[in-house]
Amino acid sequence: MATPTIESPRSGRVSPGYSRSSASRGNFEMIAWLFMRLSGALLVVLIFTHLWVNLVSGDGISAIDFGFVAGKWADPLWQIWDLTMLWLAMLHGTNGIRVIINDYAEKNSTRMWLKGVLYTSTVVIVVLGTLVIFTFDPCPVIDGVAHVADYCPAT
Amino acid sequence: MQVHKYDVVIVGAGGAGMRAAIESGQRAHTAVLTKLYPTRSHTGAAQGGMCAALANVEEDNWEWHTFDTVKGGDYLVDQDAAEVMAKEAIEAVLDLEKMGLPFNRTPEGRIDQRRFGGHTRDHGKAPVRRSCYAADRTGHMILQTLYQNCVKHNVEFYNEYYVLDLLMVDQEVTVDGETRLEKRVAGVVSYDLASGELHVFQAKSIVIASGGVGKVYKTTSNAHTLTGDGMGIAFRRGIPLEDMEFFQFHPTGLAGLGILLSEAARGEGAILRNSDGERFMERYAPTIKDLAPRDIVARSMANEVREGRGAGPNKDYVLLDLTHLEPAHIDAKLPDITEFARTYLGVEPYTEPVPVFPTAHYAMGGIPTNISAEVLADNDTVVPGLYAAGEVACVSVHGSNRLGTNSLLDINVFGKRAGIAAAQYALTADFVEIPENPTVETEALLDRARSSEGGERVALIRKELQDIMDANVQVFRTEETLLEALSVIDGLEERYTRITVQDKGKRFNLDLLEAVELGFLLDMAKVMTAAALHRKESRGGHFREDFPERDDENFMTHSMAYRDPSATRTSGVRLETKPVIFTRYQPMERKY
Amino acid sequence: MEKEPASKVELAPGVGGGGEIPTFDITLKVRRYNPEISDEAHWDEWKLTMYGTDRVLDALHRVKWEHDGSVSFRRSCAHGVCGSDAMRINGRNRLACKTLLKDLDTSKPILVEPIKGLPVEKDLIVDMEPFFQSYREIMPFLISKGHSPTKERLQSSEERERYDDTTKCILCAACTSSCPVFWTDGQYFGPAAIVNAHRFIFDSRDDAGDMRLEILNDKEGVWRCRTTFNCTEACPRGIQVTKAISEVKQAILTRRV
Amino acid sequence: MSKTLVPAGTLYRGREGQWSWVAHRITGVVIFFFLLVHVLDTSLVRVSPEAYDAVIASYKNPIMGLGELGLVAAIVFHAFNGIRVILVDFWKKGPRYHRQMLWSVVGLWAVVMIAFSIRHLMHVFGG
Repeated sequence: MATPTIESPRSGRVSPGYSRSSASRGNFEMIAWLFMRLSGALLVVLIFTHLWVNLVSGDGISAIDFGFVAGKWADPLWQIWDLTMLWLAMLHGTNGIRVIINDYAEKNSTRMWLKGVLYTSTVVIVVLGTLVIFTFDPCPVIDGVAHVADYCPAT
Repeated sequence: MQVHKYDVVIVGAGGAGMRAAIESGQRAHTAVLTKLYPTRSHTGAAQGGMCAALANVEEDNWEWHTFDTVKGGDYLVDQDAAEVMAKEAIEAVLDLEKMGLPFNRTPEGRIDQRRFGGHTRDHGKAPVRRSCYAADRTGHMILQTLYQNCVKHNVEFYNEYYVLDLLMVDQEVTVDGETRLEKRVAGVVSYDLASGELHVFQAKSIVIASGGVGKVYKTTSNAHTLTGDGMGIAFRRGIPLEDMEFFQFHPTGLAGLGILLSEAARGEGAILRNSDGERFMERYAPTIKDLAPRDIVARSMANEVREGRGAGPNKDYVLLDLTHLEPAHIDAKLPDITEFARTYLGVEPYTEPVPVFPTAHYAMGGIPTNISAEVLADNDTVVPGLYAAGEVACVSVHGSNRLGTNSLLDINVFGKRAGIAAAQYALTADFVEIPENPTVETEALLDRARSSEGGERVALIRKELQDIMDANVQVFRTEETLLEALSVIDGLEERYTRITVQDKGKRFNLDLLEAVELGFLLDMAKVMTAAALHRKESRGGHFREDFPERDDENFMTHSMAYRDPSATRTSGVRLETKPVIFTRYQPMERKY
Repeated sequence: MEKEPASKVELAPGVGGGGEIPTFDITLKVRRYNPEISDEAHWDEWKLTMYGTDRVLDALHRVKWEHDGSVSFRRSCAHGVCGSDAMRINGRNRLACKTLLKDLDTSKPILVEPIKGLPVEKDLIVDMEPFFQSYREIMPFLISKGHSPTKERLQSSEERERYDDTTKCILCAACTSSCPVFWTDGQYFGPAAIVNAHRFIFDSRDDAGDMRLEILNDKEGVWRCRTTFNCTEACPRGIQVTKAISEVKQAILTRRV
Repeated sequence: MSKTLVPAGTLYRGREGQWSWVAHRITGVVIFFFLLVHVLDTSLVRVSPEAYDAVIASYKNPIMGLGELGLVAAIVFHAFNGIRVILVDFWKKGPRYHRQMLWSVVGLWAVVMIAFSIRHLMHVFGG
C-alpha cells in the first residue's frame, strides 16, 4: 500500500526551495522599493492630469485625433510631461511586473526567460516612445503633401 | 538504527536544558534532544517572575530569600541547596539580563521587582519586592532568551527526538583495592518522531532536563507534553525518585480549565473572595493574606468550597478579584492573564471577578541530585556523568512546597550548574561502552504498543487515571483515597497491556507517542500515590486529612521511591528515606 | 495608589459567569495527508457534540482520542503560549487552542488545514525547518560591544517599551505562513524573522542593528513585504507585525538614504 | 527534493489588506499592458495622421468606450490604493488605520468613477 520511496522528513534538512541562493548585497531592492513609491506619487499627478485633459475636459475622447496630439506636442511643456510620464510609468510598470515574476516563477529558467521578454519590451517601448515624442513633426509632409493645421507655422 | 557520539547529551530543551546547553555547548561537543521544538517547552508558560535579592527597589538579601524558601518548603528543603540557589539567584538574573532578557525596569533603569507569594523581608516580617519580571510573560522571555543564546552559540538541537531509554551499565571500579559495581551511564536511545527511526546517542555526560509530570492530573496548568518521561526512564533504570508525594496545586487556575493565572495577579494586588464576597485569606494567613505560599492558599480555597462557600452554579470555585485595580495598571503588568480570562471564560477582569480553582502545577519531587546537579543512585552514591536539573530533578530546593518564582530560578541556577559540571566531566572522562543491542528494549516497548490489538483506548485509560488522581490524590488525601487510587491505577496498568494504537505508520506517529507517554504517566502516578501513602503527616503540598499535623519526629526526611516489583502492597514501589540537610534554620511552626 | 481592598463586598448575582455550559453540534473537516498511504490529500469529516468552552484543539483531540488516532497535529501548552498548533481554521491562520468553537460559524463545517507555504509532512504537521532557518539568519540574540557591566545594563522604561511588542513572538509561524509572498517565494525571510530582528534592532542595549538591517536589505528581505496585513491579523499574540516591518524598512532607509 | 506543498487546500481568507493587494496587482498588470499598447498606438502619429486617426476612431466605438471606463477604473483604484500603501509605509499611524484608509479609497474611487462615467459615457454615446 505504501509508496516505498518517500524520503523521511528532514533528511535533507531545509528543502532547496527555501534556501536563499546567495545574499544579495547592495541596495537595488531598496531603491526599487523607494522608486515605486516616489514614481507612484508623481504618476498620480501626471496621469490624472493627462486623463483630465484627454478624456474629461472639452469633448473628451471624441475630440482626440492627430490634430489633438499634434496640438499638444507643439507645446514643449506637454512634450516633457508626456516624456516623463512615459519613462516613469514604464519603469514603474516594469518593476511591478518584475516583482510579480519573482513571486510566481518558481523555476530559475522560467524566471530568466520571462524577465528577458519583459526587459526587451520595456526597452523597445521606451525607446520608441521617446523617439516619437522627440522626432515628432506636428506638420509632417507626407508624399509631398503638407499636413496643415492652425498650430502649424505658416509657410 | 543510527549512532551519534557527543561529549554531552542534554535531554529536554526547556529552561533548564537550554541553560545547561549554553554552558556545555561552549565547553564540549553537545547535543540537545527534545521531543518538541525548543520554544514549545513549558517554561514559556511561566508568567510571574524570577526572585533574586537584587535589592533594586527595597532592602533585601539572599539570606532572607533562603529563609523564605526553607520555610515555604515547610523545612523539608535541603538548606545547602537553598543557600546555593538564593545566593546564585542574583547572578542568574544578571546572566539573563546580559543575554538580552527584556526585564521590566524601574524609573532608574534597573531591573524592576515585585511581590510574590511567600517572599518576605527579614524572616517573614512583611512581603518584599523580590521577583524580577518581564510583564506577565517572564517564562516566555526566559525561554526565548535562552533559545536565542543557544542559536548564538550554535547549539546542536535534535528537534522532535523523543528519548525513551537511558543506557545504564554496571561497571567494575576499584577504589582503595576494593572492587565493586558502579552504575554508569553510556547514552540514550531516542525515537525520531518524524521518521520513526531509533537513534542511539553515546555520550560521556547526560543531563536530564525533561520537565514535569502534571498530566497525571485532569485539572492542570501543565502542557499536554508533560508526561514525566525523564523521571520515568530514570526510574525504570533503577534510579530512585525523591519526594514524589509533594505536588503543588497552584491556587489560581481558571475554573474548570486549569489554565494558569499567575500569582503575579495577587502580587499586583488582586485578592481572593468566596461566594459571600469575603476576602477569606484574612482568616487563613492574617499577616500576608493572599500572598501566602501556594499550598496554604490552595488548601484554603479548597476548604472554602468544601464548606459551601464556593461561587458559581455548582459552588465549585472561588473568585479572583482585580476590579479594585486600575485597568491601566492591569494592562501594563498583567496583559496576558487578563486575556486568558476573556478568551477562555468570557469574563472581563476589569469589572468582574474571575472564577478560579487550584490546578495541578508543579512536581516538587523528582530525580535526586546533589547541589552539583549530579544524579544520586541512592542516598549518597553519585552516578558519574549523569545529571538532572529543573522540574525533573529534586535537589531539593523546594522541599514540600515550592515558592512562586523559585522554579524559574531553579532552572537557571541548577541548569547552569548541570551544564558546567556535565561539560567538565566529559572533558576528563572516557566514553562508556554502549551495551550490545542498545535498542532492544526500546524496540520491544514500541512494538508492544504498536502491535497490541486488545482494543483498549489510550485516551480513555489516561482520562480514568487523571480522574482518579484529581479525586483521590489532590489537595486533600487520606489513606483510604490513596489506597483506592493505587488499586485503580493497578487496574489501568493491566488494561494498558491491551491497548490498540490505531496509527500503524512510522512518520509522525503521535498516536504511538501518546501510548508510550501513558506508560510513564501510569508509573509516575503509582510512585506519587505510594509515596503519599507512605508519608503519614501533613506538610507543604501534601495534606493528609487522617494525619493533619506536621510530624517532624517521624517524617522530617525525604522519601526515596525505588522500582521494586517485590513491593506488592505499594504496586511495585519501595519507599526509603533520606535525611534532610540543615544548615542554619531549625524547623518552626509555619505561620503567615 | 495601593489601598487595602475591602474585607467583604457585595457580589452581584451571577457574578463570574456561571450557569449551564451549553453544548452544540459541529462538523469538523480536517485536511488529511499521509505520504505513507497516498500522495493525494483529502478531507475527512466528523460530527461532534462540543461544549461552550471548547476550542478547536479540543475538537481535534476528541477526534484523535475517540475516533481516529492517526489524525496528526502538534500541540503542547494548549493555552496559546507555546505556538505549536498554528493551523488554518476556516481559511485563516489561528492557534487551535485559542480559537473557541462557539466563536466560529457552527452551522457550517469547520475546516482545518495545515498552515500554507511550508512543506506538509503529515496531516496538520508541516516542516518548520525553513521557518527556523530564517529566524536563525537574522541573528536573534543580543550582541553588545564593549565589556559588560558587573550589574545589569541600564535601560529606561521608554527604551524598554520601544521593542516590547515584538518580544511577544512565540514563533508559531502563523504570520509567515499567512503571507502571500511567502507562499510563492519560500526564500522570503518572512514576517516572523523580521519581527525578531525588530526586537533586537530597537533594543537600546544591542549594538548589531546595522548588521541585521544589512541582512534584511537583501532581495529576500523587508522589501518583499507588500503590506497585506495578513500577518498582523494572523498573529495570535496581537503583535503589530506589519508595523514592525515598516519600522525596519524605515530604519534601513534612514541609515542609507 | 522539491517543495512538497501537496495539500493546496482552500483559498486563504485574508481580509481587506490581502484583497486590496490582489486588486492592486491585477490593476497594475492591466494598466501595464494597456500602456504598452498605448505607446504603440500613439507612435502611429509618426507614421501618418491618417493611420493614427484610424486607430483612434476605433477607440471611440461604444464597446471600446466601456473598456476605457474599465481602464480608468483600474488606474484610479491603483492610484488611490497606491497612495494608501505609501501612507502605510511612511505615515507613523498608517498601519493602524490601513483598513479605514482602504474604505476611504473605495469610497473616493466610487465617487470619482460615478462622475467620470457620466461624463465619459456622454462623450462616447452622445457623440
